[in-house]
Amino acid sequence: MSDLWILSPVLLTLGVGIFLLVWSFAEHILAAKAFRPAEPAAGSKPEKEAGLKTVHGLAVGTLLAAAVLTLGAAWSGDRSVTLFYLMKDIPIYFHIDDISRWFVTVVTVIWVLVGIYSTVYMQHEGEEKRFFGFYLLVYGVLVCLDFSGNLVTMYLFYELMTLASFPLVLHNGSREAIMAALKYLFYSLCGAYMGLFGIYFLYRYCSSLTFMPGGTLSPEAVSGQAGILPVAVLLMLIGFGAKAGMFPLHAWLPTAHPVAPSPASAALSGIIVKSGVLAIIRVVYYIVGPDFLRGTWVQYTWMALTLVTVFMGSLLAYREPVLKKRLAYSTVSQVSYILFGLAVLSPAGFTGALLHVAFHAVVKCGLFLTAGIFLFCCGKTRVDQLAGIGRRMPAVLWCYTLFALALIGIPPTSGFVSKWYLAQGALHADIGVWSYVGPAVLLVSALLTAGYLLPITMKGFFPGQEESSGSAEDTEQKQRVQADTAGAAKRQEPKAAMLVPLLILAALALGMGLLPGVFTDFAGGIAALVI
Amino acid sequence: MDFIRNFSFFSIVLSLFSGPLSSILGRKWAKRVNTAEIILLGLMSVAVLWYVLQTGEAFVYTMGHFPAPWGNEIRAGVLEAFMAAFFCLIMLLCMWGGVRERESEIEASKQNLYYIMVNLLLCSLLALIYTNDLFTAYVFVEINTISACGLIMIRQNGRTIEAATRYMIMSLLGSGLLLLGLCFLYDLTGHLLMSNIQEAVHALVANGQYQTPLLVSISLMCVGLAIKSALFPFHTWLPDAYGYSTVSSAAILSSLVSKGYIFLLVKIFYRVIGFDIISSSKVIHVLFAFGIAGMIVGSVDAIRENDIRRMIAYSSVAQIGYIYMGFGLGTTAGVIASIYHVVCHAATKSLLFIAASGITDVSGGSRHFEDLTGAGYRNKLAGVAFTVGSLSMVGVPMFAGFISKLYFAQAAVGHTVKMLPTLIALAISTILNAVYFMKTVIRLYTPVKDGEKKAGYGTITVRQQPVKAVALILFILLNVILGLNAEPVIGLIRTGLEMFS
Amino acid sequence: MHIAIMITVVLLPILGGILIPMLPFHNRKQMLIYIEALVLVNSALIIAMLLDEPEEAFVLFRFTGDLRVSFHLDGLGRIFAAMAAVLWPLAVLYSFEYMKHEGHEATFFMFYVITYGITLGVAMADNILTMYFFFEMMSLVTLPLIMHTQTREAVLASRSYLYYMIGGAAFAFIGMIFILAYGTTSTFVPGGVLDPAKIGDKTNMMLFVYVLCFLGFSVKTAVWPFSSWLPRAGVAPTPVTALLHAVAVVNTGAFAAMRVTYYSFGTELLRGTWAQNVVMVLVIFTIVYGCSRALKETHLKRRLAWSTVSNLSYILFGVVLMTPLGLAGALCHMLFHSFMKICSFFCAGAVMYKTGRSYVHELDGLGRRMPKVFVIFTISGMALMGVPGLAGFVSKWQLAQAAVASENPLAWVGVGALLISALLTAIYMLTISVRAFFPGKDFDYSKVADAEDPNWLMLLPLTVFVLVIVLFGLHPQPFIRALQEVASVMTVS
Amino acid sequence: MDFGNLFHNYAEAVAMILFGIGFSNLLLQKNLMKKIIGLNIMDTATYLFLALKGYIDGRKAPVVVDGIQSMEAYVNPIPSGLVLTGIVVSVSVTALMLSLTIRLYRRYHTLDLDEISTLLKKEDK
Repeated sequence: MSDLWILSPVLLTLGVGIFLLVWSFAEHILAAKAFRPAEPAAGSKPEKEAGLKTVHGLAVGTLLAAAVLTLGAAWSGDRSVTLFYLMKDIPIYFHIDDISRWFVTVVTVIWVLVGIYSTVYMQHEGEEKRFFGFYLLVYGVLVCLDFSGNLVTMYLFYELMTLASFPLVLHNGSREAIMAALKYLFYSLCGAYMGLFGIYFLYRYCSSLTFMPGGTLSPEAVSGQAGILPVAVLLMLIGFGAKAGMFPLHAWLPTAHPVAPSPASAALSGIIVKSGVLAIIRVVYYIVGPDFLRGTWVQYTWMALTLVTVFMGSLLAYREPVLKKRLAYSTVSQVSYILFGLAVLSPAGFTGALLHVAFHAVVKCGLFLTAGIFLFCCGKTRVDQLAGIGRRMPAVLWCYTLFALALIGIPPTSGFVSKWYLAQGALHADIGVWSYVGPAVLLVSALLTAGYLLPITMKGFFPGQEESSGSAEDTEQKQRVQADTAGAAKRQEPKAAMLVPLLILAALALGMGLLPGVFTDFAGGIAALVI
Repeated sequence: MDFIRNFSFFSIVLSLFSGPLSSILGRKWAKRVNTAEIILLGLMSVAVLWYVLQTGEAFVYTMGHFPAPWGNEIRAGVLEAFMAAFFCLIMLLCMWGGVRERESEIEASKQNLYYIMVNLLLCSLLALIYTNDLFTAYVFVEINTISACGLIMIRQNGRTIEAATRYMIMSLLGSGLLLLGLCFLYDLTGHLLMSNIQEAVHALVANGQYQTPLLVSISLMCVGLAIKSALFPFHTWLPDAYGYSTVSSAAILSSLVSKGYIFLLVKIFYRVIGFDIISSSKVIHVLFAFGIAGMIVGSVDAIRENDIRRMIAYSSVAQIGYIYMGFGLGTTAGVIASIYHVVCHAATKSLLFIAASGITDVSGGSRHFEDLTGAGYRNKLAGVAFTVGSLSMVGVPMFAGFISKLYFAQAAVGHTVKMLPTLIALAISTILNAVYFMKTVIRLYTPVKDGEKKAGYGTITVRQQPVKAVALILFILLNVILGLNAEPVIGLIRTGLEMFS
Repeated sequence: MHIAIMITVVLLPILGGILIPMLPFHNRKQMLIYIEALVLVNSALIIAMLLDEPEEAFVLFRFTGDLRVSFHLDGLGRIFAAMAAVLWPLAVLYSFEYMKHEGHEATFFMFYVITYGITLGVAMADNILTMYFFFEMMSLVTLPLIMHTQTREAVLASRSYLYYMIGGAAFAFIGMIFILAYGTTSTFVPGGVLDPAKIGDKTNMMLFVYVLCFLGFSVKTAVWPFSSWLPRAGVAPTPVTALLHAVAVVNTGAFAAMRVTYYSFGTELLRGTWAQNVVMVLVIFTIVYGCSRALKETHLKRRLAWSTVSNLSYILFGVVLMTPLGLAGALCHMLFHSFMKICSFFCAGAVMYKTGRSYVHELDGLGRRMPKVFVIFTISGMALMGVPGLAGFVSKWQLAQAAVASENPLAWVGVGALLISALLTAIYMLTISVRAFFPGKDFDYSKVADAEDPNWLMLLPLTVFVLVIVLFGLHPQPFIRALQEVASVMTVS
Repeated sequence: MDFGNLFHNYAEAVAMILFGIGFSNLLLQKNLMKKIIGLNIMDTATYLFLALKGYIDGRKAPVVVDGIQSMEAYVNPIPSGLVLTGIVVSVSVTALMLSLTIRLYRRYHTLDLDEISTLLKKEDK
């Protein structure tokens, strides 16, 4: 119990988050009491600067503090806490192992940076108290999720995460935002329940639900149940895959991201989707055990699904005009890279997957932040509006380009490393024909990635004449494009609070690619442990 | 104490002669005499019951001291005495419950005629119950019919006369068959006294003679009595007869007259033929089938009906169906259930009729369903009474109907083939009963909007009609007692049946 | 303590209730105080009785022969009685506020309190006849409560309610008869009372009768195809819908189903037979059916009613698993669901009472004005959909574990049904909360300016319920252990 | 069955046939008068049957004339008694029926029962 302090960041963030929420509510009530029915929409509009400052201060301060505590907790050795028993032999149990460290670090870094970024960004979204309130809540929940030491605990926070994060999606309160949020919610819940179905069965056929490298499936219990158990596992994979945007439950991603505020979508596709990955890792490698799946139809189905997703995602992204939607689709395909890596059940694949978790988090988060900046500074959402943006904010666009390269996986950026490992894993695993199909698909999708990311850079820097003439846009559109290119002459970089996180992320994306050794070793260590 | 032996005979004679007596009396006195007489008969029957229970065996009273097989006999056992007492009680309550209607609906000049009819009826009922001689039974069956017919038609309007005619025709058919049947029996056995007939019949069966004629005569008698007690499909006359005659007539007819015939049938089963022969013959299957059909059809008709009196009348078709189904089971348990149902139906149905009259009084005299809205608030006691009656008919625990349902079901379970049909039929008819009775009850307690207040929506308090109130309350108590503590009654019936054979 | 206390707790509310319209109260306050006192005293008596645990049975009176109305408190009954004892005082408290604008309070509270006694009668019934007796009584005394508003709609609803109830009872009656005929005794014995010698080769018939009987009793539990009465009965005042049609009446049905399955027919006879499959298929179908209807329903209370339909079938699902674990799960869900559903119903009632809005699409933005109510509503909703840490998750866990352990493929399908219905539950509950809290960017708050949180009379019960829900969710161990003890009685036979 | 036997008891056969005629008339005839006639035929048939049963060939009616006391001289008296009673009953019943018929005829000027009921239906409207 002495290790109870590792939950302090959680308590901190949850406390502050709830405080902020209550504050915003109280304001609403007061507003209602104050001017009824004269002033409609009596919320959010009259925000005082001072109030805002305190909110930002509070939020960022909390985040930093929590981050310090979390990392401290994470990197101070394997600690474990048993809160209380939810049911007989099912405790709420936290245990920090390498996977936890890996994920929680990623989460923390991204979360802090995005938090700082959103202090500026959220000004034109309003309702900042509510936003930061939920933002902090989600952070707390995520930390718990990463720390959780058994399946039920993980499921608990998995669902809480869904519930806490969907207000972020519907933040701007527009109808389509709400609809998208509900879609996100119900897809995730559907996935969660499929997972739960599996958990019910695993609870019966596993010696315990506590995470063990290599799995806890008890053979004697399984023996009779060759029939139902694989089905249950596959359901779990698809279910948790929903969060990770894996086909067939991927459809929420492209809907939810564009309507959410950019920081939210950054967090979503940077981190939240990764929690799906985490869940799958935990289930496959720590409960069921790779040996149970290896060579079964479950593995092949899973692999097929991931590859389908990879290809389909990048294809859709390629055809998508709206930038954030395009990025969302690319998330779909990229996360399935990770899942593919997991699906081959080979150490190299696992390593690649873990690496890609971190890299993709950084990169995709960066991309969304840039998209956010485009939206924030010059209200541009569609790709074809971005022509000539490079004149205006070159730094941003350079970062964007860097991220793009990383995502495509061009050396020496980080993406290359992970994809290399993924391909390696696929080629050396004995998964029959898949070991060639897989890498091929990855390659194709990489090309597509290049196809849908780089044009923005090109047009951003060289809004050639072919842009204004070539594209089959209506004249009004053309005029706007020219106006942009004209107006783009004067540079106006965004505020530091937005730029700095971006730069840091870019640095990470590049740095991790330049000296991947430490990461690969760490990930490889885990891989060796579980397989 | 042996002079109690005479009571049964006295009671018949007394009721027979109080008829002419009340014809010379004035209206008021006739009523009082009638009441006093019924009470007296009741007490005598109770005394007989007590006596028989004391001695523990039935006694035979030979009229004019001619020994069998020539003389005419009266036989009183537990069951007879109990039935007599019970019929007297019901009769009394029915008379009380219908006082006002009688005086309003019947011309003053005809009123002590009414009392004559009632006396005759009671006399014939008692005779049917007590007599040990088949032909006497037949004679009193006819008297019963005539007086019942009088009760129907005494309220002068087209409906009643037509109903009376139909009733007459049907029951004449019935009694014709009955007569023929017992002629056959007499022909076969050469006896008219039940006990002797039984010996003879047993002898016949023992050496296997005359099986077909025996069967014919049995079926003739069964069918005859079935027709007279309005078993489906011979019930066409019943709704009009019960629906349009004055209340106490309706109550008496539904709860006593048909029951008299049924009791006679029971006696024929046990005393004349012998139940083992009956239960081995095919006749009871027919009775069973028609009984079940009656249960269903009667209820369905009742649902389709929207005149409350006729609805209740149809429901008695269903109840008669119950009774015959019980006979049809061909087990003593079934017969016990049927007899109990005779009792409980007598108690309930007359309650319903009287309550219904109380309800129609406060609904502008209309018996039409829509006009009864909210009547439960206007005439509280009648509303409560009707509710109790309905619940009892539906077979809700704590009321009489539940017990008989219980016994029917238990009797059915003892039977291998007829078990499921019976139970399913019970369940379905329960639902149907619920449909029409509860529909009415809910209607009674649906408050009427001021907009749709109809003419004649008065209110009646208990004080305004003390007699009727007393009758209703007693009926309610009777139902609850029968429902909560049926053990003694069942015990009487059981011992009575044992005494029969 | 003398065992007569058992009859006391049954009769006290009935008689006290009948007195309500007769006593000469000077003002409303006195009446309310009398009622609350009555209910509290009774609950206190019940608690005392539960602690005292009287062993022997108390015979009230005999119908005929060995058919007697008698009470005996065993584990199952203890749970049910305890539940009633906790819920009633709170519900009454809530109704004090709610019934202000309904009128006819004396009559209302009379029947409301009488039902309390009847419920206990069912809980403590010692034999099937007694249970049937109170089962029917229950249908009758709740009828006026449904009719209370006395609109045409209410009358029709009460009519169909009655038809369903009596029809169900009629078929349950058949089962009862068979128990009497083929059982060694009519009293409830764990593991059943059927006498194999008597049954002989009539097994199939017994199974048929079991199906009839089960369905008959389950009519009160609104199992498909007998479910339509429950939403229609939603016209009753909310305290009725909440306490009776989410808890007392419907749980009576579930309770009766448990009794006949585990204590009368016995699971040995039934497990693995076609009868079990038939009822299980029906139940599983109902689980999904109820949720989908709830999804379609736009009237708030009716939506909750449909969700009740499906949740009750969770209980029945546990029952028809016919394993001790299943029974434990069923009991668990019976207990937890009662709190969750009464909580959400009371929230709905509070909304209707305060704003007069009863349709889902009218609730936009109310969350901002009635935050307490809607936060509680959301929590109960999340509990219903089974978010871990709240009551619903635990009971579903129990049920699913029982189903998985029963090694019966149909039961596995059932687990799937549970989760599908959980998803649907999420959809139809959370959409309400989302509407209430996030009505949309340009929502005109002046439309809901009049709304505000209700007073303590309503909030106190809500708070208690939500606390209980959380308690059940976070620390269910003691309860579950108790329930499993009760259920484990089955294994001995 | 051997018809010789039937022929031997031709009288009973006749009685039965009569009974059938009467019964069907009472049941099926529309006209009330014919119904009543049917009733009488039916009853009479029964009495005939009874009388036949009581009759013993070559014996006298059980009336004491010129002092023969032995029972063998007389036919069985009981059936005759029954017949007498029966006749009384049937007479009274017939009287009642007739009176009913008269009432109905006065009201509705028809003897057809079905017509009467249709008229009654009209009355209610």
